[in-house]
Amino acid sequence: MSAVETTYREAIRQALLDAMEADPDVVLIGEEVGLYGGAYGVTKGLIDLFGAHRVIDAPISEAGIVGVAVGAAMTGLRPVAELMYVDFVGLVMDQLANQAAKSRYMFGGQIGVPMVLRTQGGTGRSAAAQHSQSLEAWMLHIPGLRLVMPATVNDAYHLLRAALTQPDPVVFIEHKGLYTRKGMLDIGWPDGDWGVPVVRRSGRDLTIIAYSRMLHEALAAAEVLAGQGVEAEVIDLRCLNPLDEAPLIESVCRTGRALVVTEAALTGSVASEIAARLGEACFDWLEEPILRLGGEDIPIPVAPALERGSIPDARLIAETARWLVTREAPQWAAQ
Amino acid sequence: MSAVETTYREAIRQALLDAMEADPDVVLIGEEVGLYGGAYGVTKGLIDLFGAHRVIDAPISEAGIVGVAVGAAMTGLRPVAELMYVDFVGLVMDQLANQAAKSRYMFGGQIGVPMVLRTQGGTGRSAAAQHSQSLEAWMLHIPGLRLVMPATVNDAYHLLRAALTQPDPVVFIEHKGLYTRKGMLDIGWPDGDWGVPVVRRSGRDLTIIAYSRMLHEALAAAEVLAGQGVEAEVIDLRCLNPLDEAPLIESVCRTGRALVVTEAALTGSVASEIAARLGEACFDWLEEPILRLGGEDIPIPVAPALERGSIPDARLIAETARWLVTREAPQWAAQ
Amino acid sequence: MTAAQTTDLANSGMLARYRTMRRIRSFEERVGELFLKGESAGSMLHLSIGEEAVVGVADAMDAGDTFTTHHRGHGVFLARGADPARMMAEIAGKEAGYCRGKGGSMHIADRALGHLGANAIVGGGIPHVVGAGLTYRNRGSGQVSVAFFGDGAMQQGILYEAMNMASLWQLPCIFVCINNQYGMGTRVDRSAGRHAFDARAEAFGLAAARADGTDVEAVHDAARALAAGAREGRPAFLEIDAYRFFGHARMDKSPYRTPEEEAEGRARDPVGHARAKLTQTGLGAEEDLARIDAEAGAEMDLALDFAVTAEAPGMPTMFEDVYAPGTPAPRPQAARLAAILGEPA
Amino acid sequence: MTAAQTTDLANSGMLARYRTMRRIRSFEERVGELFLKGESAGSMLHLSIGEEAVVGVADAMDAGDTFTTHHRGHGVFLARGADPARMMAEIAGKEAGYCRGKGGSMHIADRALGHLGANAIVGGGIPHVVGAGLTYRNRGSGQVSVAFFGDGAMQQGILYEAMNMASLWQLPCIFVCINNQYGMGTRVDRSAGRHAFDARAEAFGLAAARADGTDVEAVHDAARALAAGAREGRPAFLEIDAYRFFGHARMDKSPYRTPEEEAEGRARDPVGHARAKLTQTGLGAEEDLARIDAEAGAEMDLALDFAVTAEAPGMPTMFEDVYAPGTPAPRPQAARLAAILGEPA
Ligand SMILES: Cc1ncc(C[n+]2csc(CCOP(=O)(O)OP(=O)(O)O)c2C)c(N)n1
Ligand SMILES: Cc1ncc(C[n+]2csc(CCOP(=O)(O)OP(=O)(O)O)c2C)c(N)n1
Ligand SMILES: [Mg+2]
Ligand SMILES: [Mg+2]
Repeated sequence: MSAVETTYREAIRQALLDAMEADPDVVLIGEEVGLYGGAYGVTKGLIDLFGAHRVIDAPISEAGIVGVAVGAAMTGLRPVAELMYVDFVGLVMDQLANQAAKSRYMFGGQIGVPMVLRTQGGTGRSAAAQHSQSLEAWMLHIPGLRLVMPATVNDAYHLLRAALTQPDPVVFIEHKGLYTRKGMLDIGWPDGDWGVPVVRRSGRDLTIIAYSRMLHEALAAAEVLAGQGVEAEVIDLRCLNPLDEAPLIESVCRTGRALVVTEAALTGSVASEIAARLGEACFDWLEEPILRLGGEDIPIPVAPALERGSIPDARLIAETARWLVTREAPQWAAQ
Repeated sequence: MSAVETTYREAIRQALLDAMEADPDVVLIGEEVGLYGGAYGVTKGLIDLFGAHRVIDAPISEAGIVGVAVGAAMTGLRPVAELMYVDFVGLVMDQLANQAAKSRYMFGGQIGVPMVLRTQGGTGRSAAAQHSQSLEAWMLHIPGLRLVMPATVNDAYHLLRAALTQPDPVVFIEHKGLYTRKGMLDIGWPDGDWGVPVVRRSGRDLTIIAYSRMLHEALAAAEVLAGQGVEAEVIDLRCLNPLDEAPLIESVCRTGRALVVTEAALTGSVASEIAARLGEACFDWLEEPILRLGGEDIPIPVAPALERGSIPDARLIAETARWLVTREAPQWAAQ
Repeated sequence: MTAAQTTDLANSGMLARYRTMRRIRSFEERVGELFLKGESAGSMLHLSIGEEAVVGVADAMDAGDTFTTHHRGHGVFLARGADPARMMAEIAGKEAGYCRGKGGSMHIADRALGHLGANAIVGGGIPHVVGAGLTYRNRGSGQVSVAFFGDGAMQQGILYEAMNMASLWQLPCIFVCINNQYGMGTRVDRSAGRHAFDARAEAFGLAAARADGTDVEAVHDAARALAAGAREGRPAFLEIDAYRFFGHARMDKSPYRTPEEEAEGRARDPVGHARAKLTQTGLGAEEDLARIDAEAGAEMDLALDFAVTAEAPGMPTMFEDVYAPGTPAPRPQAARLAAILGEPA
Repeated sequence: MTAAQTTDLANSGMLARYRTMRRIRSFEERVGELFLKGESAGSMLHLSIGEEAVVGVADAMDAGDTFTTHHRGHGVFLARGADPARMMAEIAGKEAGYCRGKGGSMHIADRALGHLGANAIVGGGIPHVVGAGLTYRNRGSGQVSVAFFGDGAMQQGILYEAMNMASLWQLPCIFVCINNQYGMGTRVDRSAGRHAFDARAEAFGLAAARADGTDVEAVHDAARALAAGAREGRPAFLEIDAYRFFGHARMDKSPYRTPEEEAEGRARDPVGHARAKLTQTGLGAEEDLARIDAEAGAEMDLALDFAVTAEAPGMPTMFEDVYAPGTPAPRPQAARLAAILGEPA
């Protein structure tokens, strides 16, 4: 089948629809996933197609919802639990980290929990401190979980379909700022294998590593940099767990420079983990320190300008990358 | 007053006792903190001294307990909420990360939450996957929180007293394996200032950075290394937030080698954050990559030998440090 | 006081409550305008139109009492004496707002008026009033703390942990459920296995009551009785039976409910009901009520203008208030990058 | 079936239940010995002595039914057919245990017997039975899932979220609260504002009952009735009124309660009660009962020996079962270090 243009939202909806048709055990459970069609419209109409026993509108009981998904997964269903905002994950970390993630291990391999927790995060809507976070670092720190954060329309579809074939719990984090983003979806052709980062743009001067919405900021930055004679390689992590580090290491050892970008508060972030690993693996090949760019270490303010100013964008990425390569400081760093 | 020998448990109890005598607004609230005297005996007898209105036995309602502490702190008390095991923090992350940590910011500085969340973590008692974790990395990733993890008897006392003067929420994580550990307590003399790492042993060949129980493993390793002609500097982080990086940077730039040790699952750990920062700050002075040692990326198994084998100890630290300095691989890495 | 005096008081109270309800209604209408002007900080604006009878609870609270609200808390705060201009400025994300433009509509608070914070986590603010109750008990201050939340929060586990602790420790707390029949698109009969919510509260040992949200006086009477008990250490639960007139937030057109149902629901209008009652009983002459209405509208027009023309917070303020002044603050990224990449001095 | 036949069945049932209760008692006594021998994996061992009447619930379940337990779940699992040798081996942290020595006493599970897992998080396993109920409803399989937990979990919010969902969706679930009067050192009147727990369950729309944990037959009758309803989609709650004979865990000497209270509590002995009933009614001759007791003791001695002599799991097994076989597994630290520090080939 050939590629068609669609949105990130539609691609996810299509993946859910196709998975539900392919596997009668796939059920959706979450707040407003049914009649309302999802807070961001991702599950629109699915309840009409599959009925209220497979598209389940849940009460506002996040911990209970994830706990129910765990039990359903243990007994044969393949639930997709939806958490309306990743910011609410603080309510479900016990069910996610102590139950879903550890059951297989604690029970000696007997009982797996093949569920997907779909949620969305990130800034961009002036939704303030409790509706704009990027908390993937918490999940990355939990052995037993898988963690996926698609940036492209094609990945949104294929990685969700792949997640729905995994024997272990997968946290699938979408970005609220990407739902309306258009791109090509080719149902017959994934961007890459599950667990393998994809080089989205090749370059020789430095490697920019990003994921989710930041990938697009990084690509925009690379475009600007090219105009300035700096060729940036841009790699999309896609799956944070499992993660095949080889492509990252190969690229950074080749370019000698790396900029790791995240939208999350930088301290304790995924960018720190990637930087630490690259620092260990690429040491002898580095021209410059592995540099991290992330959100400021503050809660997200509601004022639009402050919110925007608190996270990286194409301009900051480009200026920092150029600085790293040319050692010419940008204006804002002059003083 | 001069130093006296006591235990880590007693030092914490003394700090609570002294703080409660000094400040009538200090109250303890948690499961079994009263009649039972604390699951690990830390609060023994305090209910007799201060009564049931200040030493409050709470139902098994972790989220509620932390939420109550937040409200009490907002209105003038200085609550010390106790979470029996840090493993239960998954039940309270919303109250901790979305409420306690963000209130001051969201409310424009009007309402602070001067509370302390006391808890304990770590391995050593074959308590299995849900009672042996080290989850400080989650807290480190939350702007608005402070995070303290004392390793010594003197720090256990002084850092808790200091935490009980902070205007913002402090997560104070003890280690179950240290409660019976003896050491000198000098009420008039802290090991160092709040927020400043302390050099526990000086050396020129490499810097070993650790905190909580791992500090003692690192010091034991340094002893072994000294016998082999390797002089390790050992730094205790003590406070993970606030953290004054200067002493770490100074040391690593001087020794040119760093080993960062944590008991937590390595991926996404505090060790990764420290390694990433040192990689950025010390790049030009490094002889070798900044190396991390941590717990294996697995849930904690209950079998004693497996549990022990899954986290770093003095031997692994010493052998790895020696490897880093001499480039002679230890036996287990030979093949 | 003579009986005559008390009725006078009650009457003037009714008129005052009408005025407050009207001001809430007018304020929420201006919030809608603010959004349409593109001047609001985001679109997560939850209007409390149809729930103005919360004034009956607010009026049963004393000056020193405190409260928390859910995300639909504009009305409650206005009823407790908020300055609409500073509220609107906060909703617009301006420095002059109650929270310096950092919190917005879902995170308004004011220590001075005892507002411990609106919350965007359903159920998130409920245990805070139990903590406040603990403070008041320990100090014997005689204060009461009140949690306002919606029917959706009745399915959040933390509510039961909070009610149990208030009941166990006999704290001066009141749990007020504003049941507007919906949590987003989910009607209460689709979210609760059994929705006699007062029975739940009673099972946890609280004094429980229900009141018709169309009738602010009924709400007020119920709240007064429960508040008196709460002050003596008998925590209470009050369910206000209301209807959410409009969509969940600005974007929601409520396709999940019928126009007929909405018409019926909107007929249960606490503002209109109080107005009718005042005119019928002759306690409020039409011209007086008309003047009250006009004044409310004018006041809120000014609030809207104030918000629109107020200054946005300066960029450096983003690093303020993460921690208390004088304690270590987050290091801005620019400073970090400069330290790493800047030429070593 | 004729009345005579049913009573025969009931009678043999009573004898069988006595045997199972005795086996549980003997097993738990051996767990104590295992600890004293220093052969247990850790000291977090929670004995269910005094709670053997859970057998009455286990006997009301069908072969395909599933369940979860709390940390004090040895008795429940034995009542559902567990092999005591593999259980004891798990408690000793041995490879031959139910969970390969990875879970231990607080994390025993067995897919074959429908044990979805013991849990060390109070309340943690409760929502899992609601999920199982969802599976059974969607498949129309007629199975029931049962959550066993203690009185302490009655203060955990997730219980109410779970009960509400079971009630709302009419799922085949039973919530069994084994009220042994204590959560560690906290007696139920110090943990619950009001502890008529069945009233709480009813307020959430469940069929609720209480049974005397001294009388396994009373527990069994109540459980049978509730299970029949649950199978038809009427979720239920059962409180078993019992007493925790010994300390919370091996280390706890229960200084927080009086010897008098303990004596009274231990007098409410379900095993002794059943034995007396059987002899009185002549359904069990003394010599038969004595033989049952002796057999139970001998069986558990063997289980103890098996556990002590069984092999500890090999080091490499620590990396197994984090994820399913054939999917990317965690990289051992030694391999990582070798890749970094080993000479580049
Ligand atoms: C913990 C949590 N879950 C879900 C949401 C998303 N959400 C915001 S408001 C809302 C409905 C709340 O309904 P109710 O409590 O009745 O308040 P109402 O909006 O009707 O005033 C939901 C589901 C949230 N903000 N927090
Ligand atoms: C979430 C959580 N909080 C606290 C604990 C510590 N803890 C273990 S058992 C227990 C008491 C539980 O009492 P109950 O539910 O009545 O079960 P019982 O021990 O009486 O069988 C507590 C507080 C825990 N394991 N999990
Ligand atoms: Mg509502
Ligand atoms: Mg109990």
